[in-house]
Amino acid sequence: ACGGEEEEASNGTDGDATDAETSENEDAASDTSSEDGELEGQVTGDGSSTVAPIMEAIVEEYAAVQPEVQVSSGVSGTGGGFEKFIAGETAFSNASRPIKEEEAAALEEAGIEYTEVELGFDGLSVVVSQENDWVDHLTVEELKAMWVESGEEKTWADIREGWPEEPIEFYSPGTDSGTYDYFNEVILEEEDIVRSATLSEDDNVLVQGVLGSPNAIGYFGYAYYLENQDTLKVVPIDNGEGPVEPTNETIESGEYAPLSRPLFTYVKNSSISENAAAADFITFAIENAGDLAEAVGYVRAPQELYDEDMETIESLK
Amino acid sequence: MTTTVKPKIQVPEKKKESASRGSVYQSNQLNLWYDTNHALKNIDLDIKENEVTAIIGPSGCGKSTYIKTLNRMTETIPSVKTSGEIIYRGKNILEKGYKFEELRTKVGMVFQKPNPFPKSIYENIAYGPRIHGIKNKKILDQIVEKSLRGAAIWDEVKDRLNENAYSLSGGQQQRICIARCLAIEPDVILMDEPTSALDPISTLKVEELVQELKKEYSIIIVTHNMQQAARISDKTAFFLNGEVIEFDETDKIFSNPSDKRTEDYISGRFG
Amino acid sequence: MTTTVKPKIQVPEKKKESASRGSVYQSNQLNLWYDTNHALKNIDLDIKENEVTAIIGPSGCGKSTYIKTLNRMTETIPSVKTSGEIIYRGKNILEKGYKFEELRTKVGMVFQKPNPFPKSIYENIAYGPRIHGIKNKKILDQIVEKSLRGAAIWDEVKDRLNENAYSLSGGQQQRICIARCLAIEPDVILMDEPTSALDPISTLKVEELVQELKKEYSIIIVTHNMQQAARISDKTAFFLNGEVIEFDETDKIFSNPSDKRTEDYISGRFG
Amino acid sequence: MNYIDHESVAKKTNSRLLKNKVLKSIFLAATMFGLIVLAILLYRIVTQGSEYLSLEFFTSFASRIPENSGIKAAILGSIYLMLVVAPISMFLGVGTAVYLEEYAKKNKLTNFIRINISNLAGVPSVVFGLLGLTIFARFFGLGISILAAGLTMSLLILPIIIVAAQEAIRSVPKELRDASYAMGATKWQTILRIVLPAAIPGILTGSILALSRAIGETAPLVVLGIPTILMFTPDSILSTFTALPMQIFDWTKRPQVAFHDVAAAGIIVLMTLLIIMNSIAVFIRNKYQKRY
Amino acid sequence: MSMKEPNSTLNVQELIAQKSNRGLLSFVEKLMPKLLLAIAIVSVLTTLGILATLVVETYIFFTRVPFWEFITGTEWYPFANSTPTFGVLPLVIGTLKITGIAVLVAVPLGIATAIYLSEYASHRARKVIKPILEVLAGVPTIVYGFFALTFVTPILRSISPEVSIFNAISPGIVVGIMIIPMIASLSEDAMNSVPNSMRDGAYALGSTKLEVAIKIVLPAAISGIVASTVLAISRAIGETMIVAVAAGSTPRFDGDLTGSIQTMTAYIVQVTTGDAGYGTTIYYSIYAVGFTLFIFTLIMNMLAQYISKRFREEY
Ligand SMILES: Nc1ncnc2c1ncn2[C@@H]1O[C@H](COP(=O)(O)OP(=O)(O)OP(=O)(O)O)[C@@H](O)[C@H]1O
Ligand SMILES: Nc1ncnc2c1ncn2[C@@H]1O[C@H](COP(=O)(O)OP(=O)(O)OP(=O)(O)O)[C@@H](O)[C@H]1O
Ligand SMILES: [Mg+2]
Ligand SMILES: [Mg+2]
Ligand SMILES: O=P([O-])([O-])[O-]
Repeated sequence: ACGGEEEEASNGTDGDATDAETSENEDAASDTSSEDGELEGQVTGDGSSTVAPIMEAIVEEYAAVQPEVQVSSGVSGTGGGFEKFIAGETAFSNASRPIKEEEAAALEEAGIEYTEVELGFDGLSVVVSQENDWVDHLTVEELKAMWVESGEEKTWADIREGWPEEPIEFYSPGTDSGTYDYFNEVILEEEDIVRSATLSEDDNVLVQGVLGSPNAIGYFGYAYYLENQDTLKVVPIDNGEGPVEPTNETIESGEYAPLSRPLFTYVKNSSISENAAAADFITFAIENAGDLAEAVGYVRAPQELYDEDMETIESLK
Repeated sequence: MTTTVKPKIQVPEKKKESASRGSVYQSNQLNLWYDTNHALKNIDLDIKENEVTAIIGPSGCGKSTYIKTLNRMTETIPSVKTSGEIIYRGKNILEKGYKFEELRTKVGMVFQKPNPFPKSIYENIAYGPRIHGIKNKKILDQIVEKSLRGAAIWDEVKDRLNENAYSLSGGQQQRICIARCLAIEPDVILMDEPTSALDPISTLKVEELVQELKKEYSIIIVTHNMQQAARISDKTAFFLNGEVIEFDETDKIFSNPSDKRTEDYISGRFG
Repeated sequence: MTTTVKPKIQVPEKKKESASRGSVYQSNQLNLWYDTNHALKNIDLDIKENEVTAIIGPSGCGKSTYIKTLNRMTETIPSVKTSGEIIYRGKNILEKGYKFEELRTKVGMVFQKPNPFPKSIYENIAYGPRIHGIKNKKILDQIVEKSLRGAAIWDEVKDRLNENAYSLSGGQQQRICIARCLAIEPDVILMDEPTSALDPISTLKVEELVQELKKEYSIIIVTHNMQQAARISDKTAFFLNGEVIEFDETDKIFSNPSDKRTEDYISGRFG
Repeated sequence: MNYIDHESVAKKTNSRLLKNKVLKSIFLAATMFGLIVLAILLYRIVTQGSEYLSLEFFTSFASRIPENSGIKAAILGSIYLMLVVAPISMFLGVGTAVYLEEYAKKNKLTNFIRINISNLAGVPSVVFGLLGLTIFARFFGLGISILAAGLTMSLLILPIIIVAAQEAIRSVPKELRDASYAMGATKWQTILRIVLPAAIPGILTGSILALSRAIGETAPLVVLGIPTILMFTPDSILSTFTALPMQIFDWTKRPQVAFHDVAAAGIIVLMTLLIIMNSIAVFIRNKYQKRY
Repeated sequence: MSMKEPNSTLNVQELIAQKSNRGLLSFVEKLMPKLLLAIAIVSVLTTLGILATLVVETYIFFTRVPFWEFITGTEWYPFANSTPTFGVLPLVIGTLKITGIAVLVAVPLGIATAIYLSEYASHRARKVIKPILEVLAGVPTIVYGFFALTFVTPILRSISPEVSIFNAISPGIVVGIMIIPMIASLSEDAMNSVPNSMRDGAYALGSTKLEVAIKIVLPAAISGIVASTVLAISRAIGETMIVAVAAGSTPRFDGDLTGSIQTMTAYIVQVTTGDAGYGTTIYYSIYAVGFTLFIFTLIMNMLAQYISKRFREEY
């Protein structure tokens, strides 16, 4: 019940939330504590490392509002998160891709009903080292040619004539990550990724790897690129309509295709109805996701999506 | 290439009233083996109350083994087997089911190397009473004082009862160990070379103490120092290779031994 | 309560030609400290070639310390300080810069406890020659045989040269250690109680060996066994509290010592 | 016939002495290598992390902003973890050591237990992580809690504590036991009142060193999957938590370089804890070394 | 001074007779060994727990992946969309690369350190150096991993551009540094226990310190030294965080040391920090890899025990 009152109040603030996180923080803080007093409880989540920066920001801000609610979130990747979600160990599961059919089926079998909540958008960024002076853009076909296992070692010259005959070094997020899944779906189209690729859940491994060699190429979430834009070079992607670089605008508008994708957290319905703390936290998350996504380097989703999610959550309480 | 030694060991005059005294320990046909090593062979000894009985003999002859059997400390060595009997106050302590913990509260023991516990002096003395269930602080205080007085060390330590016993000299430590024995008011005190690790002056003090204690307790003392046996004991048993060669009044043993081997030993011909 | 001991130690007849022999070692006003412990005090000794010199004295009097100084084995103990000189073959070995590794190839040493290396018998003997650069297998074979013969153990071990030296008995091990010494053809052999860990029969063998070796080598032997000193040595030095009390022909020392303390010691009154 | 030419021996001595000198310097250099690496490691970490080391670092939770990041949850988590690990591992370790040293007969079971302990000591910590995840977190349903992690860590350091306690118990002189038995004390009384008190310094030293290993262990926590995004301190042993090494691991994984400096600050704290624990252990060891 | 004054209120033996509760005491006395045995069994249960954990899930793994493919396959590619391959050899090779480099670093340095400490160093130097080495041994491996990635790797890369950011050499060296104290301290113990009389025997023949150290002490202590080395190798095989942070995650079946590799431990970390899809073959594969790792270290530990027992020198 308390969540309901809060929702109206926060909806009011949502519109005029500023970009600066500090003032946003103050707004949120005054909102909840004045109306609801202190909530208590535990909320456990896990999942995507792409979503982790947003979720970390949400948890951090939420702790300032409701210090007695113990929210924790692991970073096991989208797939790993869903495993725990299916096992009933978590109340929300962050995902950098929509839930898969098998996962949905497993949840149904486990009797867990869930709601998909939008947190923001990500532009999956393909990057090379700044020492790489030959790549200006890549077409989707070239990307696929590069990343699909062919049984032979690939050099840059194999991709486009005139590029050096140096073997390409690949860095990719781990296969259980939503990022990989997404890339797999839109670029690899279910073919095998090159075997020489370094697969890691550790995004820093990828950043360091690409930084380390002019012949390296990698991809990961937009936020990680932004963090390292001084040292990395992002590769514009040509989907038939000319090369497009990932920016806030191109991602939100969908112009950066096909690598622009939504980020979610999946929420267990029973947690919302039974755990006031969980309901409150998720409400807070929806209210603040847009701002915090931008604050940590992602792109906010259109407001209608947030509003829809909020309605669904409200109806569950 | 030959050495000729002719010792004379003087035995001080002692009152002899042994015959009139009761027995504390009687070993009958006592045998003991460490695995296959036959360390005690058919020992027959009758040890009287309120006397000092000395056990002498060369190294390895079984002196320590014998004295340890008297309070069943040999129990701690798994390989030990015994036969025969040791009658203490009318009961055979070697019998199965005999509670040796109880026996040991009546038979105190002092070891070759002073071995106080690494605790305070007070706690050392109070240890015995405590493990036997005495917790009353006042009673413990009394016991501690009385025992330390009994071991003639009260004056030296009364102001430092809370100090660690290892801060004392070796001779003092040994008297603490004697006091620790006295705290449970035993009936018999067994001593295994109690002065062999001590300097001459401490030795003297312990010897005097033994003379004093004998008024109240029966004392059995192992010593490799024949002069000491002569000085302080009423009876002496001479062990050799696990056998009792001779057991008699101390002055008889030292002045006129009946066995040639005893004579050889006390005249220093071997050992 | 008093023991009276009057020993008689018989000294076998020996040829006396000492005066005509050259010196191997002369210590002049030698002092040695372990930290603050003044272990050797103004030692003046003149040790002659091809003689057996025995050093006797009670425990802790500095016998081992002295003999170790002679090949600078005290070097291994960091706290040692010395003053005075030890002249070996005309040179002061205590001088700074004197290469004691070289000295030690000329001065062999045998220790109280047999200490063969945990290697084969052959390798034990060959160790010395090897480190001094002899690699030729034939020569080594010859050295090993000669040394083992010299130590009167060749016949006992010739068929088992590749066995570990620790498979031998204590007495044999000690003779292996002597052979190991001989392998570097030393000039002097120092022996620190070489038989004290051995049984009587092995002791006898080693003593005989010493008598034999003396023809070729100068031998300095520490012993706590006065009979042994009397039996095998030509000269005897009596140490007490780090001082040389008396140094003379062995038969003189044992029959007619000039110092009261020597007499007391050899008659067993202390020590 | 003379085989040894003492003159040539003398000549060769110089080169042998030189060889000795040269190798001595090499051995010394090798010894210094370890010390120098340690110095570099500490120096780098201190210079890298000191900027973030402030009081707030201890009183704030982790944050997405490096400047606001702190180790409140991590350090309290680590402390709670140790509060679980210390009693469990010491109880099990000392109990096992007492059994092996005082009661165990020489039989196959005893021998098996001994061999098993030394093998257990060599099992990689990541495998203990799998044990914890499968048995404690999932099978016993403890989840990702302090208790689950604490049990895992306890078993991980159990062999170290057993061995240390065995040594401490073994070094209690037999004379003390004999004295106690001679007073009529039973075996258990003797163990409880004489042996264990006398062995306590050794047991403590070993246990502290073992705990200092546990406090820095990361792999089992990673395998258990303890969370790093959390803004609260645990309130029971069934709470989820994060720990110092896990937090450090998380920071080193971040793409922002500033977080590496935060990680270094965390490492300074962890290393300080370790050095304090080691010093306490060394202090106890030196203080009580020879008492009997 | 008399102990049994007639008017004394104190009769300890009587008090003891009243107080003693022999029944309870003997009950405790009988109970304790059983209780303690139960505690001692915990360590056995731990091993059984580890075995059970590994065996059960490994068994399931082998119902999906042929055993033969697992132990002889040279391709470890569990993440393939079409045909995942589970040949463990690339991970084993990765582990061996790290272990090999670590041994190359640690054995000479560790033994040299041991020789210095036991044969050359003064008592005081030893007293200072040993605790410092203990600190080195206690540095958490995550710290070493961080050190490898941010210090050693950049140095290597400045020396040779061949070296990529993730490689076998840097973590190999750092694992080596981590195990130096272990080898040094255990070897030093072994050398220390060589009796001084042996050294004296050699010195008396004119040996230099070096000759004593190399020709007498080292051979006499060899079993302890070898055992310590084997134990250290076992540690290197099981080391996790250093390789997880600095070695990369490319399972490869070749001899290259400069590129990214993956070890058995790093694979387990990789999967548990994300890819542990409960019930998937990948999930079970971490247990199979863990089991392999367990067997490797078990063999090494048994070997170390065997060596130190079997080849103990007699002196
Ligand atoms: N714990 C033991 N286990 C096996 N044998 C033992 C044990 N204690 C003593 N012995 C053997 O029993 C024999 C008698 O030993 P005991 O200690 O009684 O001699 P002792 O007369 O006290 O000698 P000492 O004067 O040296 O103390 C010896 O042969 C000894 O080796
Ligand atoms: N390594 C050492 N460090 C310090 N002091 C020593 C050392 N070795 C001997 N001492 C001291 O030097 C003195 C002489 O000892 P030394 O070993 O030379 O006596 P000894 O005559 O050989 O006695 P023993 O007959 O017992 O072998 C003794 O006081 C001894 O304590
Ligand atoms: Mg005895
Ligand atoms: Mg000596
Ligand atoms: O961690 P992911 O977002 O790549 O699943």
